[in-house]
Amino acid sequence: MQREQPGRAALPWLLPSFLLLALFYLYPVFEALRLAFTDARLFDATTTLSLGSITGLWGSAPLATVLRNTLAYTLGSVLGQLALGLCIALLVVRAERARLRGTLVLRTIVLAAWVIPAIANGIIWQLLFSEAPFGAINSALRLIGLAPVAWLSDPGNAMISAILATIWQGTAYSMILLYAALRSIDQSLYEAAAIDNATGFERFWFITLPHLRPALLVNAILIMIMTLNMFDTVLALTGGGPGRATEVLSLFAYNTVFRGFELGRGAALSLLLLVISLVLTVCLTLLLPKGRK
Amino acid sequence: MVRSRGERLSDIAVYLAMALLALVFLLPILWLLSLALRTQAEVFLGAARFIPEAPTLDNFASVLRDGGFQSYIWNTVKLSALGAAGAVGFAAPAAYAFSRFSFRGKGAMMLGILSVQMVSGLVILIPLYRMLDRLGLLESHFGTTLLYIAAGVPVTIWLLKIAFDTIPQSLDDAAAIDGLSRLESFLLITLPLAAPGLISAFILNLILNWSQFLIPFIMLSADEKWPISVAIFRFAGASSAATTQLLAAACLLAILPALAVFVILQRWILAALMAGAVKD
Amino acid sequence: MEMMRSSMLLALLAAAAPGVTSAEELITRNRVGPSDAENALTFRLTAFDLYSADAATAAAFAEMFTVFIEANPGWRIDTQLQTGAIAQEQARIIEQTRAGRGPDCAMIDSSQLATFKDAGLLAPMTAFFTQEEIDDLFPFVREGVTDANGDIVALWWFTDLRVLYRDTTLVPDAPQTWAELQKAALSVANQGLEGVLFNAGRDEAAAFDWLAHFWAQGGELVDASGRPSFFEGENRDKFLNAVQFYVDLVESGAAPRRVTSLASYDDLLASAAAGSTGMFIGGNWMYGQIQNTMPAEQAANWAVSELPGPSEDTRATGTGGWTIAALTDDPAKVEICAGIARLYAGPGNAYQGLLPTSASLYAEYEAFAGPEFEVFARALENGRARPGVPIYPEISEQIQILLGNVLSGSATPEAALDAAAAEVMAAFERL
Amino acid sequence: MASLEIKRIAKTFGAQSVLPGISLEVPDKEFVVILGPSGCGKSTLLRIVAGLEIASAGSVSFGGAPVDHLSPGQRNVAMVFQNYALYPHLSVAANIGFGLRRATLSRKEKRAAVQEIARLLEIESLLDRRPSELSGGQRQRVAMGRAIIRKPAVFLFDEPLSNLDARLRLQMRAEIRALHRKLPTTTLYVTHDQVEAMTMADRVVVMREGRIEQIGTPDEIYCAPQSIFVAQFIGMPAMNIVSARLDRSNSALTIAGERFAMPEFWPDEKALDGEVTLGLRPEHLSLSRTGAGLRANVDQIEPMGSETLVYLYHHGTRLCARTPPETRLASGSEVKLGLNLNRAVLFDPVTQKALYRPNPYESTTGETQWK
Repeated sequence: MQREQPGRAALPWLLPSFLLLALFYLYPVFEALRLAFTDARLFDATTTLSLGSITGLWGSAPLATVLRNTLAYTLGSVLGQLALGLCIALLVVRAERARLRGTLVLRTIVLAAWVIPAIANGIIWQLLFSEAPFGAINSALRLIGLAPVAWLSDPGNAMISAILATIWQGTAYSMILLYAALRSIDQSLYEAAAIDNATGFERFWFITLPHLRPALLVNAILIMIMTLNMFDTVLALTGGGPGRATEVLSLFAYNTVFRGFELGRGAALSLLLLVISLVLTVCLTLLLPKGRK
Repeated sequence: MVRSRGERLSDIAVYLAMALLALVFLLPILWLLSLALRTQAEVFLGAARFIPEAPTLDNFASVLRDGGFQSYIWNTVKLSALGAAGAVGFAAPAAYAFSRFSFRGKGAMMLGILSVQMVSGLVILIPLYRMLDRLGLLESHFGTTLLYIAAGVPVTIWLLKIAFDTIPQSLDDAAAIDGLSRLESFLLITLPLAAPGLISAFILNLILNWSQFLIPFIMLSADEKWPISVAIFRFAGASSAATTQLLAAACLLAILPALAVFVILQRWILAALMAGAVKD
Repeated sequence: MEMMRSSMLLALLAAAAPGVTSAEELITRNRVGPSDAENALTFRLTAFDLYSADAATAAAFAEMFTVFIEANPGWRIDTQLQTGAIAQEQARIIEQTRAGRGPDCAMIDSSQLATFKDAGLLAPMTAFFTQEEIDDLFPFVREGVTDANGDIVALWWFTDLRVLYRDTTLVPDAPQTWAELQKAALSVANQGLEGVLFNAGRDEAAAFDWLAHFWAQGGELVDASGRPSFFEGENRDKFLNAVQFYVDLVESGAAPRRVTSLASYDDLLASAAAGSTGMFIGGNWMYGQIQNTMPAEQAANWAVSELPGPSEDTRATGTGGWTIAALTDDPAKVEICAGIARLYAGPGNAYQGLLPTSASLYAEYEAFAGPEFEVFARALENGRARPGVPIYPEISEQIQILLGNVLSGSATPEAALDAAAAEVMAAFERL
Repeated sequence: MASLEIKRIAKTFGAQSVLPGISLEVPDKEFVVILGPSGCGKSTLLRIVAGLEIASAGSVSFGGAPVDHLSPGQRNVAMVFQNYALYPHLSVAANIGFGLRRATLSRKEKRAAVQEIARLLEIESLLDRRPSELSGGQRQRVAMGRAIIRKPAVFLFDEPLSNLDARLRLQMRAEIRALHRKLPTTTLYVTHDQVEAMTMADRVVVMREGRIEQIGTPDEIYCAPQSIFVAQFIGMPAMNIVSARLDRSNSALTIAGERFAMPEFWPDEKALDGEVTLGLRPEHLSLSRTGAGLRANVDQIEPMGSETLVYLYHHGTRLCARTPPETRLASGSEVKLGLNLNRAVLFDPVTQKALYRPNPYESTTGETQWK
């Protein structure tokens, strides 16, 4: 047997998954690209080549609104998840160090939310935010004598509500990643800092934060891409309303295809989503520590 | 170890913060439970009846008694498990190649796979719908499982590569000297040793598949084929107000299996998540 | 169609419920008729009749289907369930039909019929109806089911309409005009309850329910050629009037701001059942739901009346409903499909208390004798169907967005109308 | 049993050349240690012999027959790895017997073979354990057991002792040698530890940057290094290197102005005239307070117990002398250095290669005369 040439030897190993990815990702992406240059409709067998799907988007008022929504939703969700995730991770690590009981319980509860399907998450929060007199949060507010809040019917509040629901579900992911990063910080650094008489804040600022920076950056982009592509929660929570107040890009693309039946336009929108994701991916790879490549 | 007064005070603060966070994360699920235990009349009483006066299991019973619910759960289990097993099966050889072989363009390929992960289902589902249609795989669990597998493969390749990287290369060398082919050494040496990584990847896929909504939503129209996520969404759109308590019960029952799997197998899921996290 | 969305209990869960006992093996979860029948027809239906969760309904339909299948020996109906997500279901049927895998016969929401006609997917059924039957259809119904060649391509087997529900203990007399409605609602709101509720969220229901107020003034969404015209000339003023009506309700406090988060009749029914609202604008089928979900003495308080108009004698109500159409070229199958349609339109309708689409059926069945049907029948005289044009889904989408933006205070009616017009026309150009 | 022949083996990784072309012959049953600093290509060479890496050029033969086309399993080699590479999921017995999977032996014969090996290595009681339950030394034995059970033509060791503690290393060195005596097999043993090389090898191959610097017995390598690199790489502390000038016509060697008599048996070659580099092991320097010799200043002393190492400066050159254990000198104090030139090596200062090397097996005694 001639010993394998390394390059060729890898091929049979890679082939099954590469074929699968080519069939289920590459081909559809190119097909979507083709569709974006047509006026294809879900109901119409005849499609003609057209730039209308793309040029129609350029500078269109709804797209501007939707992009603004997307930015607000994504940034809000990501920052919220990172901040809350960091708080919980710090708390858990701090509690573990002090050998406090109950960290496992907290971790489990937070992670349990992550396991809930996004679609169910939207439904649950719809029940919670319901503005009917018997809605969960508002009836509780009324019970303690506070005025009810227009969680979903006020445009600004609706976006905040959607972000809250997303944070509630997604925090677990960033918590775990940051928890792992925190645990990997050499304890002797803190011991050295303690000997140097550093305050708690100084320890956080000069040791914890710098060590977390790569993890924070990488996670921020990962979560950003996930949030960008997620539409289940918003779909089930507000459907994009009131008006277009919570219609994010992914939901807009979904609505365009499945409510407006405009396949070509929907394909163009989904490709825009892809481009944004890819730009973020490139940022991610630039931020990745060198050795990881 | 003697703890100082200051430390004990800060321990108490930590406890309080932990309790508060636990409550925040628990309340939505508790509210769901509260609704599911109420009678219809009590649903309209809002937070005042957080603890139902006359808790009833009727809602759970009527959901569980329903043949449809059982089939949704069974479909979800089937799709999730087959999808997860398939993803691991497809990803393992590729991950092995990325871990063990050196070849030109390896880094680029790894990044390419990572960026594939970024492709939203929305981008590709309509072309996929038409493709599966031509292949006669639409409306079938087989075709849907293939999509689940494809969705899981990229991240699974990464997870398994990290798992394989931790197995010393010299074991492969030893196996080669013992006369094993690459394939044999992969099957007999690497895979058994990577079992924890394989299990972690499987369970992570399982949980992600449990939440999968878009693929079955588009690919399956017959309700006897639906997984629970689609059924719950349809149900929320088709229920009448008189059934909020049933919706809550169905929701709770739908997330319960995933919760149970998660709580029992937490260690493996954490392992999978953290493997990706600390690798640098 | 909204009827379908908000049908009784556990529509979905029911969908998978084991069939019906009265017909033994003849009716199963996915089949009507002997499994070894030589001819098979695929029929896509909703989960509200034959497979209803309500055992009595299911049994009644099972019996009707048993009679039907016995009258058509050698045939078997393979049933396929569809859901209440109408847009997706219709998209799916069209995709499947084009791929040659569609059902032979299907229930199609009346609002989608135009799209199907436009796509040329429906088989003519004219031959299977008598001229008398055709002539007896309400005019808007007949118009809806007739294609460009003058052929009947579907049977519109029931219709629905929007009415005003009120709690008579709070609002004793039915408001007849917009002003009266606002006044009555305000007096309820002053008691700490919600005055009047209506859908104004992101759903077809919001657009459709509101359109009644536009139509009441004689407004038209599209012109004779099918081009959107709601934003031009007199239509523009009528459109803005109808929007202003809602704005006034919300601004005055007669209706809560949360209407912009209401996207289903269920939410309305829930508030009614909770006793927290005085009035709501809903569908005729909700009358039955009120009787079923509320305790008898509470249900007795609820009364139904025609939708108020800008004045007492300018009224309109949106009419919807479902059709049954054939998507096959096989004439034998088309005939069976027409038979099924007739079954639903007659005895099926009567059993469920849905509104028939032809005058003679009112007389034929006793089920349509209740006092509420007098109200419905009167309202139906002012019934308006949605225009059967492919642009309608986009117009509806833009009206939903417009209502949300205006009622939540993020846009003025004029600006919102201009934006909606621009979007609709852009989409119209792309058609 | 076979000799091993490596012919012009070259290896490049991408643009980087690890082995430019190396040749080596190992006679049957010889124990050859390849010694070199890390990164010198010794492990790559070993892996090419095993078949784990493919050479870019050149050929490997066992017993005269090329094996380049054979997979590692077909080459009939055995290898002991630095981290032992025991299969963690298999028992000790299964690990040892793993290489016999393909052998046409009955289960019983295989079990007997494993037993036999276990007895030889005194690990019979461990056969049912998992590798994780073994100590480092035990794992080492299992790894060797796995290797020898296959009665390989060539035995390969890749730094097998570097994961053991010092005491265990000492013991295993002896055991591997003993094993080789019992089962004489052609052996290639890679290490960066010169003690292992010196104590175990029949012949040592010193490698540097992909090239062979010197092949020889341990004595030759130590006493008669072929280059300054070998001279300084071998020996602890390293050989002292001093610039000198040789005047053959006057039979005199001059170091920093001090003249020494040239040993008579130094060859009478023209090449030796002029500037040379003198290499002397620390044990060939002697110290006195007043006597004759080079003037040097004590920098530091290291009492080692059995001896005392004295580090000195002579005109900026740092030197080391191995002295009797009781030597005690203050830092900075001036001493005289006596040189045993009979054991000195002479190098060309430009090529760094040896010009003259003493015969390691001929003990020349007597002090150099002060002129």
